[in-house]
Amino acid sequence: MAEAALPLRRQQTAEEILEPSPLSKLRKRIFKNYSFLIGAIILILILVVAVLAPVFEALGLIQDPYAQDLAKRLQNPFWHEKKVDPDHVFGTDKVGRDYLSRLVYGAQISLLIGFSTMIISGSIGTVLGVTAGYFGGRVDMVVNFIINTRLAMPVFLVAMAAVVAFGASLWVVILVLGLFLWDRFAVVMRSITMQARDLDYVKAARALGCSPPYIIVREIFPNVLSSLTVVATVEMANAILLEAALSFLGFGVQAPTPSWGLMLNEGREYMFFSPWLLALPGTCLFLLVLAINLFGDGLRDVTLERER
Amino acid sequence: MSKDVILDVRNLKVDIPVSAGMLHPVRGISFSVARGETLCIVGESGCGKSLTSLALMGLLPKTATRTADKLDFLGQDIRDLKERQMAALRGVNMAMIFQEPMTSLNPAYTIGNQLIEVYRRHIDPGKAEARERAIFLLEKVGISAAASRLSQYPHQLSGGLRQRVMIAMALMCGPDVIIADEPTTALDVTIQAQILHLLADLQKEFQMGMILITHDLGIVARVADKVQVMYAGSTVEEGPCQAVFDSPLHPYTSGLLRCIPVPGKTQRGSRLGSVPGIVPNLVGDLHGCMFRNRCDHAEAACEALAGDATQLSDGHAFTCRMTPDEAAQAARQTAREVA
Amino acid sequence: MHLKSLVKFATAAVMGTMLSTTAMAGPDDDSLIIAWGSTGPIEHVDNYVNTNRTGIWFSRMVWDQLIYREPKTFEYKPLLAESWEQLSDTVWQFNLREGVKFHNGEPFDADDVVYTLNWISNPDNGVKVQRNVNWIKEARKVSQYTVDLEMKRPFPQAFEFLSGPITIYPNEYYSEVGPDGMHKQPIGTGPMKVVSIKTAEEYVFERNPDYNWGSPKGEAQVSRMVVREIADVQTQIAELLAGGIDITADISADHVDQIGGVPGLTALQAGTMRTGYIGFDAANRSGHEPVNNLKVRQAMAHAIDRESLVKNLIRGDAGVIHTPCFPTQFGCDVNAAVKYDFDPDKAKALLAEAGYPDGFDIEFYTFRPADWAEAIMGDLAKVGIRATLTKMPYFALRDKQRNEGTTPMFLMDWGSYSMNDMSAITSHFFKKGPDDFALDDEVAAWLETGDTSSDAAVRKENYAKAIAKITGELYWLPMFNHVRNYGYNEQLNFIPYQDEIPRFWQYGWKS
Amino acid sequence: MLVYTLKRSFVAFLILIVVSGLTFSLSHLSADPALTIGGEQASDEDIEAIRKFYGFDRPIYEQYFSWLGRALQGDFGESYHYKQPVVDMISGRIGTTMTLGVLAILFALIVSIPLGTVAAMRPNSLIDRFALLIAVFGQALPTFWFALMMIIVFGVWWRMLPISGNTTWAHFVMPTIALGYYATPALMRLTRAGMIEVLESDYIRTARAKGLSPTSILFKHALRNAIIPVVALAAVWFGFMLGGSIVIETIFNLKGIGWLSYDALLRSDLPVVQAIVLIFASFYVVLTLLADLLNAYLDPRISVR
Repeated sequence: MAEAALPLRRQQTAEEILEPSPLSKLRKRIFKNYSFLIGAIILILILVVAVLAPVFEALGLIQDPYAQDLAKRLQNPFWHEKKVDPDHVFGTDKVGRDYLSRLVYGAQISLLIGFSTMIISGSIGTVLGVTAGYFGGRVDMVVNFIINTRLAMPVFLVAMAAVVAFGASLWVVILVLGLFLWDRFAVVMRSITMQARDLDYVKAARALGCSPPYIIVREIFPNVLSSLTVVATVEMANAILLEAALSFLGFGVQAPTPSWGLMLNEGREYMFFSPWLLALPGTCLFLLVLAINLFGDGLRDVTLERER
Repeated sequence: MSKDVILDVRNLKVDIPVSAGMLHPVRGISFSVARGETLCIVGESGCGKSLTSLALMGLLPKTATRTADKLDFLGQDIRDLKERQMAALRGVNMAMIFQEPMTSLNPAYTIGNQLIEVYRRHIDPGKAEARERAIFLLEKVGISAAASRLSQYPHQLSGGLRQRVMIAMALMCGPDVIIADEPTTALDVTIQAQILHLLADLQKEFQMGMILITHDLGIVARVADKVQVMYAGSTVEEGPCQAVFDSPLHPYTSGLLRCIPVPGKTQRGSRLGSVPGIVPNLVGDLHGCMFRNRCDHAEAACEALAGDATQLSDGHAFTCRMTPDEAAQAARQTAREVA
Repeated sequence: MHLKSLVKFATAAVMGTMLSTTAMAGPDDDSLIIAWGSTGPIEHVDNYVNTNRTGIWFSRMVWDQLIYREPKTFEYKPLLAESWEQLSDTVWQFNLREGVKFHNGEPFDADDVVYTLNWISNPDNGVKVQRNVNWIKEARKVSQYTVDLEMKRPFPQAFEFLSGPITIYPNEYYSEVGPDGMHKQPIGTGPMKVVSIKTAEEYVFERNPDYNWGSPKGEAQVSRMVVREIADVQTQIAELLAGGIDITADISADHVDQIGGVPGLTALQAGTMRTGYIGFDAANRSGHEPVNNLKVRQAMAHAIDRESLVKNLIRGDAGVIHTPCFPTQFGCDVNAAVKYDFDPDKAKALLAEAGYPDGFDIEFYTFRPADWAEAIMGDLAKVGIRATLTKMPYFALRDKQRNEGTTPMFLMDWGSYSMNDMSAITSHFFKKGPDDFALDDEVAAWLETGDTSSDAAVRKENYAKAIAKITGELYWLPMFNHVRNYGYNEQLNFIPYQDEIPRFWQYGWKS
Repeated sequence: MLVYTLKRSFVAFLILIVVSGLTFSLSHLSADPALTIGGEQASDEDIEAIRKFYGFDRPIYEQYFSWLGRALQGDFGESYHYKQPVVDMISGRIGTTMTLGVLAILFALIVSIPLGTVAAMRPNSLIDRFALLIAVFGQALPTFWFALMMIIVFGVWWRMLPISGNTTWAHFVMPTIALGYYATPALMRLTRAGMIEVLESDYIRTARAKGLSPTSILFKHALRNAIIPVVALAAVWFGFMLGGSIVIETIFNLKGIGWLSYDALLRSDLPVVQAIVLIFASFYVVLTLLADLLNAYLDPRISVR
């Protein structure tokens, strides 16, 4: 009726003309987001270094991180005013292993721990959260209880106890952290799934009688993916820091694995006299976690529209 | 000016920088309000009504800039007042009622607290007098058991009651002008009329000037002394209520009035928005009539329209390329189509 | 004005709380501040409840024994007992010193000795380390200053215990307050009196002015002493560098050079009788096939460069040890031991002979600093043995060994409770006790004979047989003796001892 | 409100039961406590006797329930290593940890609330960026590393602050900063986000329309509402911090229960570890409960739900 009464002569509005394509909009947002850019660049650099470590070794740029030489222990790094060994740019550790090589391979370990933990905890948390959010009611109550129980456990202490119980090794640490750090995944996934459940097309799918797994995977999961990624970065950073703290107290990865946390533990013995042994792995750890955090922060800003 | 003019605004503009350029949501509005007079501003969402009211109160967002040729309140130029000086006017001399009663009250404090604090700030720091005034006004706005309501929290009240509280709050210091920005939009249809009538009655009783921004054309017809029709940040038609309603001249006005409630035929509370098409973007350099993309009578000349209003005898004015006669002709056509 | 005085007051209050420490480091106030505690705090300072090494250090300051063992020559000298004679195979008579007083004024006499010896030898009283006291049958008062001590059987190591873990308590006080009272306010005859105890945090001592009867332990050199339990070695070093403490005995060999280079501080390494060893699961409880093979164990013994380890990591006056005991200990005959020199080629040959030309994987356990183990693993890797390290806390590792036995190879050590008799180490590990993982009947029998004979020659002969078999079968690969590293204010007169027991009261300030 | 409180308390209690059950089974997997109790000299018969005496030969759930029964009466057993009642050991040490925890959370709040508020009032300003920088750095800085750096600079180089122990308040300065800084980013971000939201809210606009003074708007109307979730988060963080105090107490030689748990783990001293886990869990549970109740008090809307 209205259209017949007032035939529409529609021009494109200025807004429509000015509106850029979604892709270029995303690109613009990425490049305006410095934290995302900086984070991504550092992260990619560390990733490349970690992945290419064996190649670097083969090319002779770095050395075997396990090769020790007791006669050449605790060599000074290149900036030191005293005697410097040209073979070891960043000096050597307390059994004479090349510090640079260990730092480079340490990136592998930290990333491995971060990724593996994130995958384990992400799977647990997502399954719990999505189940709770989708089914609600009793299921939600039970999952909520599990989440609260987990939050009530002092992670660090229980992780230490678990490491004592099962013996310390890389995979025990990963498993323990993975089994503990799923809470944030579950909480976030639960609330997002709840919101997504009430979206019209999800309701429609339910009305059509689609099975819950189908709906969850096909209709809900795409909705939660961006939040999932953001939580994943936070938890990855968290896992790396926790591993470092565990290794620092001697309840983490075992020697001679070149883990930055363990290197901090070992380097600590020399913190007053050879501070670089502490400063170098500390800086690496700091940069990696910083990069992951910046990346995650930026990712949130880029994918989820800022409210302001 | 013979009448006791409280607020006199000439060529008010608001600009807001956004990522795409400069947004011009209010582009040269002029009006005046006298004591005991009600000015109704009507228009679609996004036409700049709310920003106009915020601009008057000095409550624009930080990024927005306000300019005007004249902005006199109680004979005083308030264009360059400092925030502190504006704060001294707000609440006492000019009060405002907002669109969302559900969220406009602080959830953390009792309504008594929120009513009294404005009186204590501006008039008298004593508690007892403020409390008395609050009870008096709550009763005035039709809230029963006013004294006991004072200790209630906003969440314990219904939307209608909250808006009555907001009205009472606006009246606490006996303002000279009250600005009501779509005070009923968020409320139940049945309550909307009550609240508007209440406002109109109080305005008469306290002899305030009132600027009422509303969608409810029925209530406009009943309470307004003057009507201002806004489109895309500027006035397209203004004049005494009677004149505008009886003989709308701008195609947009007649579009709006197309669905004016005819007693017995149209339901009270009919919304606008049945004018097809969308409001244009107000970013960047704008020229010509902004309504041209939705106007049945649009021509090439519309693009070059300067924007000067065509004045008629009784203060009735409209802004269009058409002459008053052409416009009246077009309006009658629109009215027939509806019928 | 008001505000000004308020600020003044606040500043004074803050400065007051900040500066109100009990003693200052450095020589100025005739006090000594000591940090120890890297192996955990003394939760109970009663000498018969404590098992911690620092508890031994504590006990030497507060209490005295009947006999004094000269720390350099290991000679026995009079302390609370002025003289002694053996009445029979199992009875010793002691003549006690007169005029000695406990810290609470209680005079020392035979009643105290009899009470202490009978109290500790009664198993119901729950002395923690029963081995220290379970050889005592009875003590009898002969006169006010004469005591007879009867042993359950001839016990040649008796004086090691009487000059070590067995300290004499005041009978009246102890029977009244018991171990918990002794913990709250320790009372002894020793050179230092306890002023206050904050468990696991701080102990404050003052000089015992009555300690002037010519004790070979010497009088206290400072009027006041504070011991701070600091678990973390790096925190101890930070305090040393910041002037918060005067001496620490917990630092590592590397710190010795470093601290030695700091103006005002000095550091020193003192060898101890703590003996490090690599234990192998020769009894095959772990099911690790290669390590059960003697040739493999020999290969490992030849593969590890102990000299380099000692020179680069342990340093000081530490040395390679070839015996399952410390050479100064009674019976510890170095000539009886089978020695393995560093010879990687021979190691490889032995491995090939044993059927592992390409080496094998093995789990390696330790509770000591990982760098020692890592150095060992580096050597093993050079002959193809791939070891993975698991570092565990001491008690956790010991439990794992005793309980599960799943430790094919482990680097551990033993301090012999500072006793200069090889029964304190070899017999502990090879006499079918809970920590015997070799389970060799022959060795156990020799050690039993050696432990119980009162004939020195018989003891030596049997101990030598045990040493030969243990090293020949490589149940243990003895490694090196540990070094204790001290860092301290260079103004301090510090005297190191080989038995891992610093005599803190003997350290005074250079004038 | 009462029903709500009761319901929440019951759930909290249930959580503690589950947490303690999990810890109990976990710690009993780790080592044979009989060996720990027996000490170095114990013979096989001794061990067997100890096993019988302590009931280690019974199924683990039976052991758990008897432990739980005693724990509910405040008896956490005796330390295997130190042979003292666990309750005594903990009560002697918990003061230090509480002092540290309270100081640290206060430090975090004192830093994060003003900073977050100022950042929210001037978004994208220099101070906002500075606050963000602090947050991003704080999140990436390993606590223990930060603590060590402070020791080097303020303890050893400048000798401004005491390094270890808990004798005076000055001893708590570095541990407080090290531990508190850890919570600052989260609290500050939340303050900032909450404050931005509140400052854009309708009731703040109302308050401005009423001509209230900026101070009254900021402190009476904005901060109170923005701070509600911050208080809740601070309570949760306080619980986390007690757990995080393990590293800090070890580094600064504060002999609190964080250090005690570390020491007990090194000795497989299970009763101590269990009791401390339960105490940390209780703190978390009680604090979240209190935070919810406090929220309900500060935000009158909540109790209605």
